[in-house]
Amino acid sequence: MTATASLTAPQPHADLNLLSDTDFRAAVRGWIATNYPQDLRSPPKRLHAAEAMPWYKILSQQGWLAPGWPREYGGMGLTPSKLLILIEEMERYGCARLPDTGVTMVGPLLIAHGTDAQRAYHLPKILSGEVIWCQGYSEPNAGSDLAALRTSAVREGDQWVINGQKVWTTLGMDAQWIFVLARTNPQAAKQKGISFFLVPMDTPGVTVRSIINIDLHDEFAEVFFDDVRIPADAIVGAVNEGWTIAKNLLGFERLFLGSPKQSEGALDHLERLCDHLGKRGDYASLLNGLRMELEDHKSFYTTFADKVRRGDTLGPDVSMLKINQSALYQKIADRIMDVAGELGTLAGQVPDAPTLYPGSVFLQARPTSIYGGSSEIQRNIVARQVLGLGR
Amino acid sequence: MTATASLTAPQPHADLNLLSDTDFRAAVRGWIATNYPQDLRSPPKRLHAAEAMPWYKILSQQGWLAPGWPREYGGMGLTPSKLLILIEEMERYGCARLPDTGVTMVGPLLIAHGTDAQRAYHLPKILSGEVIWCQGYSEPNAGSDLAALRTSAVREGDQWVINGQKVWTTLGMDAQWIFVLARTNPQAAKQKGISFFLVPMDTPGVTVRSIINIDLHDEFAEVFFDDVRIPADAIVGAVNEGWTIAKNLLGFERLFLGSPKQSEGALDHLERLCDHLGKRGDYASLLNGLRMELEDHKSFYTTFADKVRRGDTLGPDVSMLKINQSALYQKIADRIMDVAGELGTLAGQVPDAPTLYPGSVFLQARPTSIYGGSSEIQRNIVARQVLGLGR
Amino acid sequence: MDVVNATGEDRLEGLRMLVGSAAGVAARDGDLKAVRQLRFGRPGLDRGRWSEISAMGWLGLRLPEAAGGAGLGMAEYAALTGEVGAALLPEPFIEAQLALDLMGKDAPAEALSGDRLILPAWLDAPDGLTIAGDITEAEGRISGRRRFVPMAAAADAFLVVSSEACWLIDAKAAGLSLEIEDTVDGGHTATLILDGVEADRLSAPDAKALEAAALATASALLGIMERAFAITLDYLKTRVQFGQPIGHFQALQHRAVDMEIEIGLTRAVLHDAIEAFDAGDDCRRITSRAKARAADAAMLVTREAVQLHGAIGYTDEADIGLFLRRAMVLAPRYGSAGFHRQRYGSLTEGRP
Amino acid sequence: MDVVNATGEDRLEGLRMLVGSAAGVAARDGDLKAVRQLRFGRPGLDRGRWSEISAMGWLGLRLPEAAGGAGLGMAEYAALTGEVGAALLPEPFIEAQLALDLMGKDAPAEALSGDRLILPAWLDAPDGLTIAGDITEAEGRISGRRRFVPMAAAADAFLVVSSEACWLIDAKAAGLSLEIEDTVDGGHTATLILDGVEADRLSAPDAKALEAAALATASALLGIMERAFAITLDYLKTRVQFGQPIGHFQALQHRAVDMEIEIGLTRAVLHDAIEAFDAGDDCRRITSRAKARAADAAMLVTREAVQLHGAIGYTDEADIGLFLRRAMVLAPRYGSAGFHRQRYGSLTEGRP
Repeated sequence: MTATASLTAPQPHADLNLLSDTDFRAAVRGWIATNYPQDLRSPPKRLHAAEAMPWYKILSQQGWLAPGWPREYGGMGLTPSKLLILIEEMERYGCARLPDTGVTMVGPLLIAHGTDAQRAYHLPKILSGEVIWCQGYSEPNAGSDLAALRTSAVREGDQWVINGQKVWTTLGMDAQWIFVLARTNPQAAKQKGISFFLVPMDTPGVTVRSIINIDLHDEFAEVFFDDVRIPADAIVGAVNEGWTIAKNLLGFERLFLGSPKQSEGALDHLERLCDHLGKRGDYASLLNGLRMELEDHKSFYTTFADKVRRGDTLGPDVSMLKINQSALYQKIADRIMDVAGELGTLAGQVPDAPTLYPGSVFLQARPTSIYGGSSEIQRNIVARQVLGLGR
Repeated sequence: MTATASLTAPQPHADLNLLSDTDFRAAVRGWIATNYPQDLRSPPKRLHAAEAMPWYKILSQQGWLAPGWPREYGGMGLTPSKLLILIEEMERYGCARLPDTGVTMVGPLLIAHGTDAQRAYHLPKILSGEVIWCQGYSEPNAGSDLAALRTSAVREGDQWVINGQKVWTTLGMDAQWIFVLARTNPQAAKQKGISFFLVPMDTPGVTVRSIINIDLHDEFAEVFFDDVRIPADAIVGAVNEGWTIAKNLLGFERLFLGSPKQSEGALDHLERLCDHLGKRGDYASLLNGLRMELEDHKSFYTTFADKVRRGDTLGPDVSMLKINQSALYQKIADRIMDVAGELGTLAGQVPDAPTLYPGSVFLQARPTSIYGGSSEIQRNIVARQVLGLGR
Repeated sequence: MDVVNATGEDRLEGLRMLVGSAAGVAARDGDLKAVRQLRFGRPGLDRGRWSEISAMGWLGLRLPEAAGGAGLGMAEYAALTGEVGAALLPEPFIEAQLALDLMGKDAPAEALSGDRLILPAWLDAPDGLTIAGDITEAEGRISGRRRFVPMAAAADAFLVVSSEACWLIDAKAAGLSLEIEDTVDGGHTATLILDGVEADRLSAPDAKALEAAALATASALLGIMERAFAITLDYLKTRVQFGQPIGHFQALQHRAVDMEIEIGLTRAVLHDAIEAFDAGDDCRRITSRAKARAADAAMLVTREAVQLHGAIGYTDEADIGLFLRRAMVLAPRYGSAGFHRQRYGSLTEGRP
Repeated sequence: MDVVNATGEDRLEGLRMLVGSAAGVAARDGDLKAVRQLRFGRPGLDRGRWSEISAMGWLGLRLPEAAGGAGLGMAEYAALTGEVGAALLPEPFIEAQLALDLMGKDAPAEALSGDRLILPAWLDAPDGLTIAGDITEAEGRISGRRRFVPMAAAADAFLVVSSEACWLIDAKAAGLSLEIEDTVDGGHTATLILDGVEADRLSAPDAKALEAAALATASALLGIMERAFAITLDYLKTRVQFGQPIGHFQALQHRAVDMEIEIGLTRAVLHDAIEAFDAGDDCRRITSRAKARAADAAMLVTREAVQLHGAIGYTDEADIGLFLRRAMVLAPRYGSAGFHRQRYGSLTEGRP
């Protein structure tokens, strides 16, 4: 009998902070292996809400959907250290990413800045999977320059009237609610005068149009607001304070933008591709060099993860982690195309090796240097805020 | 009897434009092989004037010192096409670079903008080797920003009085004369109000201090001007028009900043180093990849050389040639250090292989991305003047 | 007139006219709606345009006049594939040309006229420029397999190639089956399974035809990157962020310059390779250099072009992604950069 | 107290104190005149400083307390070599330490006290971390050759190492000759020719001592790049061109960021490697990772540091070049990046 098997399976909603890190990891690993839907392992593309729902519900029933929320709000209340373990184990097993905007963004936002009524109404619906959220940040003319947004919200009586357009709304087609950054004071300086609103997607005047990405997947959407009227209490926090709230929304989640997971998956893909082509030996030196770079990136990641574990706040230097992750991921994806030959031209999987889809891996690696702040913007941030090279 | 040997050796001062390109190349190749001093072949560092003088004199006696000058001024008057052949053959044989500022810069300058008296006085002295020239362009606070120069020339009676400092004067220790860019109108905009002067180095107030470079060679000098008085006729061209003259001074010579010669030499060094280490096979793929890049660069070079051959003016796009040459040369030099192991740490030659000096090759490759306009400045030029991306 | 040996100026003038005439079919600035409409469909090309192409005499371009061709050289051929590449035409111009080159004087008139589209099937590995073996022939029927035949669903016939012979087979012949897969650019590629297919045996292939196809593909890749870069430059000049066109940011300017250098290098190498080809030299080394450089440069330039477009570049509705995806398909065709580097190395060994 | 197993906080506090105490001998911001004065001279180091170093107890750092050492771990050792690296001290601290590690309990007291400088001679190839063979021993005398012994002109004695044994020989012993070559940093390196040299045979070497030397060198390289980067940042903030500090130019900003990332990566890998070493694991793979990364990163950072200084960076009078030249010397020592990548690969084969 192994040490792992001797642990009792974790009970739903139990306080797992009481376990040691080692026991916690073993418990999590065992539970995932038992409960994760096998047909969802390492999906080639991001799952839509309907596809991911079985896993969403399983986590919900176990009380594991919101590992970072306090227990009083229905979360697991995990310490940062245990939260990282949970995420590592999920990544290791190939668990699909959920439509997680409600859990990672809306929940923490309402817990920190919402009213009691907002919390009472929204949090349970997120936890149950009844409501899927999406985000309304970017706009067509406010890409990297987020604060240049133009969507407006005007107070009329006891309502706010929203007009404008959002873009790059991840899984926007799947969501029932959206949170929206809108300009409430057009006279104020760029980052002032922005407020934060919660909007049901079925409000009259809201239109969604899906965007097909370069890998031909409808991962994103555009959302149009045409005289959309919402009640006065649909605002989160104070009027004109939305930018501050939005900026702080991503706390230690910024760590995950630099996670080695994507590079690891791509390198694994490259290795299997070399095996498939019978060329593992020919590419030994290439694979070894990339493996070392990946391991080095993991060491780099650990530096920042350790900060989170200690409960420290991540500084602007975490941007370096994302720059390096994007560069490495894309470098590996580029090498996949070099090695693949004609196999890299296929839109779908390789017929006689369906776990290989080199062209798709290559295309999926493209946006990583854009989303969450492009590598150029990240370098600007590091140059100014870490190195003090600002104008 | 080969075709080459059947040609009569070229007579001194003969008009070689009358030969076909093929015959010209053969004649030049034969003459160099017969006349070039063997101990000066492919020197590891730039030669000082005293070291290079034997070759200078041989060329002078043959009438080949100034291939680009018109025959009426004592040059060879070669067509651009033949001039390129001459240079190619000299590079191929490993002929050392001369202290050539007089030939490549001062001569053309005086021929275009000088007075008859200036031409009559200076040109013969350059051709005979009696006077070695150096240039006074850069200043400590006008590096990449050449037009920011501060050295001043003030008119007092029939004299100009020069004060200031020049730096990066190549072989400044070896020269008898210097040409100097100095500000003659401090009120004018940056590039206006600059004039061009000819100054004997033994004028009271001129001080020279050699600069040791990173490869520990005294290739450069600083030149200080402390109330240096020169006659009114020491100016070239009109007052305040020096910048225009200086800018046009480098015509098709800009081609040579992008010559594949340095990369070729470095790759040859790398190949010989691999042979010495018995690792030619291990590095076959590296060497092959670099060889292909070098051949590609030669094709690129040919594109621009063909323009010169046709008599066209080189545009700002020739900066791309220099960017690529610098990058390739430094890349090869970097690989030399990767391969060399402890041999790359030696300040001098490898004891049992004196034609190898990997550390020195690496260090000599460093400034190539700086002189003649840094790679950043060159990229700015291309972005603005070729791609139209200027502000 | 012997065009290949014409004097420089005459030939350049001819080239300019040829490229000018191409604009009617393959415009460098044409809109890409038609291209989009054909994506992921079958047969995936426009037979009307194919007729136009043949009517312009492009198909017999390199065949001697005696064989019904125009007797033009590699320079003219590559100039046209550059335009076809830039226009992102899905029609298999290079493949049809390759089939004609391989058949030479045996080429049927309906192929030259565009009425019969014959595609070559010569490869049985995911990479390379080596004609596959393993075709067995018995009583006028052939068996075997050929992979990666582009746009095979559109073919009226296939030219099956092995090192010893070529065979012409009808696309509807009994015993022939196709396994078709979509490619990322919206085209497709097929595996041909031949099981006792009735075939006309033709003479052995001239390997130089494949060199021509590789160079023609390099030129198509050059056309792709030139246009992708032009579109990107335009975007850099017009897209405003932080209060100014993004082309004012030095980091983006420098990346644009590096793209232009890659394009310039490709153009220069290709020029030298075409010259060597037309001079009749053994041009395998320089062909490898041209194809390797073009493949790598096209991937870099189109990748960067997408990146410089920011988020919009990652949507299917942005045209710029079409160029990346076509580059992905053409980069490995007739040998990937890696294959050609290796070939260059093995052809170089022992040379001074 | 068992330092290596002390709790995190106690150990960190100890490390901070150790680094603080190092500033007297090896200041991170010290001026480099003294370093320049010793360049290209013999013996090329400062015996006074060597005495100070030993007086601070650094030499016996890693030896057990029973053998007269301080019983500290790799973390402390690497912290000190980082400072020595940043200060560009020419004294062969790592080499002397390696000799002591190899001798262990046999280490003579004069070596620990700094009165006798013993340098190890273990290499006979231009690259690697493999102890050379080919030392023949007869009647207490040894013959053979060892290459690349740094700062050999300063040695009082050499520890000749082969895979089977170590031998201590006097630097003035009959039969020993040195062929000394200058190194680019102003130090030197020597080949030892041994022709029947009287020698004290000691026990066989523990190969882990070389792993420690490789990690210590990686840390020295980190110190070099940290300081070179700090100097460069300063320059970017103060040097004015085109009317503004050059650090305002985005292209230069981004290059500085890439340097900082390389430094961060090196620091992270080194941290993990040191932890593995002190935990007593087989740390050859991670040592290779640390040394390869440090060597490549130090070359990149110091190269870029010189480049970002513009023309002044290429003069010998600019201090920044000293860092590049020291990096050139330390990068291949105890195995180049290429060697360590190869070793990592061969140690990895067959692992899951």
